[in-house]
Amino acid sequence: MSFKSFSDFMPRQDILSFAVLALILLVVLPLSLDIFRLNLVGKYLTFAFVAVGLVLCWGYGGILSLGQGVFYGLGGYALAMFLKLESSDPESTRIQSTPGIPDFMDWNRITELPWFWEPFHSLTFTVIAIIVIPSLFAYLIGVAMFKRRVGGVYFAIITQAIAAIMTILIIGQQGYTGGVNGITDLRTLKGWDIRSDFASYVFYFLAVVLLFVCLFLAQYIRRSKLGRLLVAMRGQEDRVRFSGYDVANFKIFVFCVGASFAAIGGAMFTLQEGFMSPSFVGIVPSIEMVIFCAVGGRLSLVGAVYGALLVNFAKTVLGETFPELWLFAMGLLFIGVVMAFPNGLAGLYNSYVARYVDRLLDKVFGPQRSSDAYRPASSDTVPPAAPGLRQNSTSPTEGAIS
Amino acid sequence: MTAGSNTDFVLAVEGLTVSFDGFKAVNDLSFYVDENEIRVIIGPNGAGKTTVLDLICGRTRATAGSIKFRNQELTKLKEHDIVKAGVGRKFQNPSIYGDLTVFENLEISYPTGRSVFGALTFKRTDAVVQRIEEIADMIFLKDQLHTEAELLSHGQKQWLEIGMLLIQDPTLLMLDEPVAGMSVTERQQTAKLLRTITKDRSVIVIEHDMQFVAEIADRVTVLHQGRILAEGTAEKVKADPKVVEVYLGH
Amino acid sequence: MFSEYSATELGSILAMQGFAGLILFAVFVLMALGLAIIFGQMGVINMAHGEFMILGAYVTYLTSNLFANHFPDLFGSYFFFAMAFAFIATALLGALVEWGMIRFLYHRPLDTLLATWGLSLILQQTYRSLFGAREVGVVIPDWLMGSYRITDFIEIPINGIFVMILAIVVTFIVYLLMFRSSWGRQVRAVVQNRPMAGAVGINTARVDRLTFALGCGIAGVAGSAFTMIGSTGPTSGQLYIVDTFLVVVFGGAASLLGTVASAFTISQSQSALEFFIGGSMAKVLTLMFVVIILMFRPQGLFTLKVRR
Amino acid sequence: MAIQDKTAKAMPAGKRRFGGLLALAASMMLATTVVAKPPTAEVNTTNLAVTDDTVRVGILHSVTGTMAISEAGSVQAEILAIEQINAQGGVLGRKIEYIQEDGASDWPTFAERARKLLRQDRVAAVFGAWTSASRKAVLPVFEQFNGMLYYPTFYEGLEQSPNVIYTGQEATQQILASIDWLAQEKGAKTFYLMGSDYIWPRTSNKIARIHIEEKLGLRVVGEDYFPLGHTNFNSTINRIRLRRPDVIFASVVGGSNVAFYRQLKAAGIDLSRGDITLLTISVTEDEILGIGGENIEGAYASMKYFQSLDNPNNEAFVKAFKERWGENSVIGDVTQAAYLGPWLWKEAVERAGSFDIDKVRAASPGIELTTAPEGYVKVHENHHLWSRARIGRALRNGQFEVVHETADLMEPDPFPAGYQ
Repeated sequence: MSFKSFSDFMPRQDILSFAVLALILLVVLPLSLDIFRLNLVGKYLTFAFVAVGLVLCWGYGGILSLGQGVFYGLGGYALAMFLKLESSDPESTRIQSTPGIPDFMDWNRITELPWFWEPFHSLTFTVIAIIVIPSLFAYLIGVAMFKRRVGGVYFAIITQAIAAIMTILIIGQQGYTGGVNGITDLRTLKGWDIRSDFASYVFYFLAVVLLFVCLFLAQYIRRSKLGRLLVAMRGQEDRVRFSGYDVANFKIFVFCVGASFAAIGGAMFTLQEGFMSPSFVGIVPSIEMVIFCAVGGRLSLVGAVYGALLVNFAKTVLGETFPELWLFAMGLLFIGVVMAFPNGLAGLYNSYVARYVDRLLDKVFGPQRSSDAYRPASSDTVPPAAPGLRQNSTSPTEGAIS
Repeated sequence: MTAGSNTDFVLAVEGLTVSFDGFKAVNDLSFYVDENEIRVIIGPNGAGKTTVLDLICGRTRATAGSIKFRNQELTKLKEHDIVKAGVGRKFQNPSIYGDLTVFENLEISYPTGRSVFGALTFKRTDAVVQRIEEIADMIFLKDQLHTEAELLSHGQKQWLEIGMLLIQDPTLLMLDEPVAGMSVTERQQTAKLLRTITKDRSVIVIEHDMQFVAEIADRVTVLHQGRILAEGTAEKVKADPKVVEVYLGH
Repeated sequence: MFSEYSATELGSILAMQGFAGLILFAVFVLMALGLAIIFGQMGVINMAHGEFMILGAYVTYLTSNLFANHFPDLFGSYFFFAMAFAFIATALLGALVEWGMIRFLYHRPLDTLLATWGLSLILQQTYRSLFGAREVGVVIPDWLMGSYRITDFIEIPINGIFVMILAIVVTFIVYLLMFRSSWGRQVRAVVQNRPMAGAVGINTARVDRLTFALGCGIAGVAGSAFTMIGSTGPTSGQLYIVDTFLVVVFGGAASLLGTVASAFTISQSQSALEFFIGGSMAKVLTLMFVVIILMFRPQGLFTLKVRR
Repeated sequence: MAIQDKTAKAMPAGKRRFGGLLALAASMMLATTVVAKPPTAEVNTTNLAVTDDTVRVGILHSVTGTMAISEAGSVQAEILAIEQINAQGGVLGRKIEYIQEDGASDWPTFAERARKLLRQDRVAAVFGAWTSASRKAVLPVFEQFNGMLYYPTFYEGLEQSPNVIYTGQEATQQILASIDWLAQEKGAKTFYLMGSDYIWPRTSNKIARIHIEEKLGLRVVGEDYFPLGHTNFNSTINRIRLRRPDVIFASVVGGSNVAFYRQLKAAGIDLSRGDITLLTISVTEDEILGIGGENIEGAYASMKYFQSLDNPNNEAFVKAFKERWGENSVIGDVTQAAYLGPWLWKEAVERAGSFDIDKVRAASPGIELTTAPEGYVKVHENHHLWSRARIGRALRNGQFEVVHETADLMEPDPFPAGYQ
């Protein structure tokens, strides 16, 4: 443990916000929603994983990835491959020309399971692959880009191109990937029906628990020296470099962390919905994932979860009642969080609510004691100006190298 | 590329050249810095002063020539390895972390936990806190430790950046215009600060203010169009007619 | 694979294929020029660039209806009016967007990216509400849809020639504006040193607005021309955006010449690959090629090494 | 939570005019059903949304997003059919209420909305899904909650779910007859296959290739795929020029269609002059609106329905459709297939005497529809429709002229032996 005291790791406001979130996700929602609605919330939560990862990458690290869908997809596909193999046993696929392989392969005249599918017979391998493959891919991209100091806008555009490439590949190589339909019709996990109401409850709580694991990991990173280094790098990358740090390594690290969070989210989606499809991998879903993070507040972990929940909830509600308005709403949201509320919900909370809560906490528990004497006590406190405002890349060419 | 010779100097720059699209910003430059020497580099705008510092700390890569720091070739090292070897550099515009407090600024510069894993497991021990307070005292910022660095005055930011270098205890300290934009009192305080910190280490300073230069320099190097125009004590350089012509004369 | 064809056939195919590459090149140049101005000169990432193009296409559609109904005699030449209207309409919208949004976001390129993405969603839905979800069929005058038969085998599409000439003309005008006019000098001055430009009396706000409007206007002209070769629907613009950005970034953002050179490289390789390995894999390989090159030369292929 | 309930009751009286045949049939039906209205407890034992007066169904298509263009016609056709059925007295004496959900061109959203329709709204049937991907996404939901889906689009086959009635053609129905026709009538020897890069074109071309090479002993001289949304076809057109096929067999979809036909014409390959024979399985009257009739004139399309079909059923249907949705509406193959959905469901419910899904399913095979605009159709054991295959030649005005029609109904064969 690298903190002197628990309050260094979690200041009082953070404990409060984590606790409130836990209360909402573990008690309030399960008690007040039917399984259909709860299942929807579970689906929204899978995007919260991505958003939390983006808080680290973008909010703290200043790395805006427009390709998080790729990692979400990789995680989701890894699990979907395992589940598909389980449901493609020779018995239930006996009408195929080649029994025992997934149905879409059979349609594409593939007569043998491709080598890269083989390991996905093992659940252990799959669980490891869900984390490792996306992280490895992120590592490769990270090394290639950050070691060469590709950053800012260029990184965003290149990740976007990677998302485009992945989509075309998945759709084009349908014999190996299921194509545009994705990998569908997943029914059981180790013989256990994943579509029952009971399974839905289990997966919902599993998603919440995993989300909290990710939140705590992210909180640890945020509150560690690495978190402060990221903030430092965002404004003065050269200063950090000339203080003896290999800046690229830190960027690669958070990018990998963000990727693995996204992958866990994708895997949880597969588990809850019973399919995975390339429609999560492309450019549009990837950029939508950024908005979840931006709405919550790009510097707030808990905010990201609320952002993902609220935007998706709004999408469902507006989609049901005024489908035509949804795009307008989404468009305004993008413009709004950039121009009017750069720190999202968390920013609003910090400006208007936090101090009252702090005062209340002071009254109830007495003033906060902490060894962290050099940092204001409140949680995701952000400087008055938006973080983006101080980014000092003045011309695109300079931005490329920053 | 010249191999460069082994010497007793802290820093030996030999045949250093860098060209940007044919324009030689630094042209076949050689100079040597002694242990505990304070070397001031002066020269008109565009003479290549900042580029020399950029080359030494690895921000710009040399086209030809060698830079040896305690006989270790720097031209091939990565920036962070040059820092770890013991070279610290302050930028022309104060470059500090505005979103962090003075304490955190200094803490980040504290020379442990520089790897990813190290940064994750870095612990704010009493020794760290003590060292930070010590440095803060030296750079006149002891009462500002809680303050976010963005809120400091321009002069205080310059000091903070110097403090961030001091905490690393570098063997060679390079300062790019450390008193630019400072008030007279700040300037005096800075001169005092420089005198304390230059004990036990070599320093290269880029400066325009000749009075300040005369006050601190052991030796002065005058650059003009990427070449050395003159070198020697402040008095000698001031008296050199070539220098007067290109630089001081205006 | 060529053994079964005669030498003349192969020669003709080579010529045709070269021409196909040139058409794609012209298309890329038209797509990317506006963006290169906005991104290269102003540092703004305009994700709504495709939607500006589609606005140009819709204006063309409206113009064609107008001429068909009211000036049927002039229908053959409506396309020129349409391009002018398209330029005016998109440039006006561009100026409006700059005034209402972009000017608050200079020096925050990532934020312009998100905000303009939002704008693109709003524009898409607006088009859908106004023109319907369906693609509209823009009727092209007959003289633009034919082809010149040179030999039995070589036929040159007239709309391809039209697009190419248009690309040359637009590039030339942009070149004159940026490098041979006092306005262009102002733009470049603002790019290089904004406070100084302001200090010597250049109205930087006005220069910004005009630059953005010009970039959007060129998008409008491009969109107008593309009604001859592509579809015009609310979401058609999104198809172009990644390609366009890659062309600009690959060329090196600050250089117009780089944009043209990169459009040439990408179009020729994509066109040739398409011929040999088919559309889908050609696209993947071209994108990968560009991404990999960009990793090695993040500043773009055609920019000079500069001191940072 | 607000639900978009557009009940047919709210429909203005002026809209309730239909063609002669249907109106006649309606009044007769009305008379019979009012008399014999079975009690709710009897016709609904599985807790579906059925009351004494109403029965609730769902319509699930994309209203927004890229697919909204294509799916709009299906929504209109389904609503029209439901309104006509209600005007005749409904199903088992109950008026149909429909809940329309938006799949937003996004497969996961389709799954989410399907779940809502089945679990929350407890609808007795769903008419919807358009792309294969959206059908694949909702299929597990329908199987899990035992719903009934009427799927209108011609598709690649390879599927046969107890919970789906496929009212469009499966691949062999669309492909085999058309290739036979090309070989016989057009004397085609060589074929160039091209399509957008996803499962339906690839599967269709696979079947086409097997039929061409193995059954007919002819040659395929090229096969080409393009990413969805691809707009540059000049290189392919050059390839086609070089290979000189007798027939281009095309399954390009969406915006790419527009680009393809425009560039083909601009390159001097004029279909109306008969420079080359092009047969498409992806262009209906709907798509021609975007492509422009002048650009595709002379191309052949293999479908089971064209708006120009000359029979009394179709005359009444087209008239009713235009009255309801405007004089400018066009009706493509899928729109007609979507129109069949509610009618087939009504017939099955009445035959079963119950809304229960299991009973409706059991009653479905063998259902005949003599009033279908495309003519007579019949539900096969495998839940697909027996129907005629037709070939139309595209005209400048955006309509097709039917040039060929199979003499017999073609048997649907979603898992064609020898074609896999």
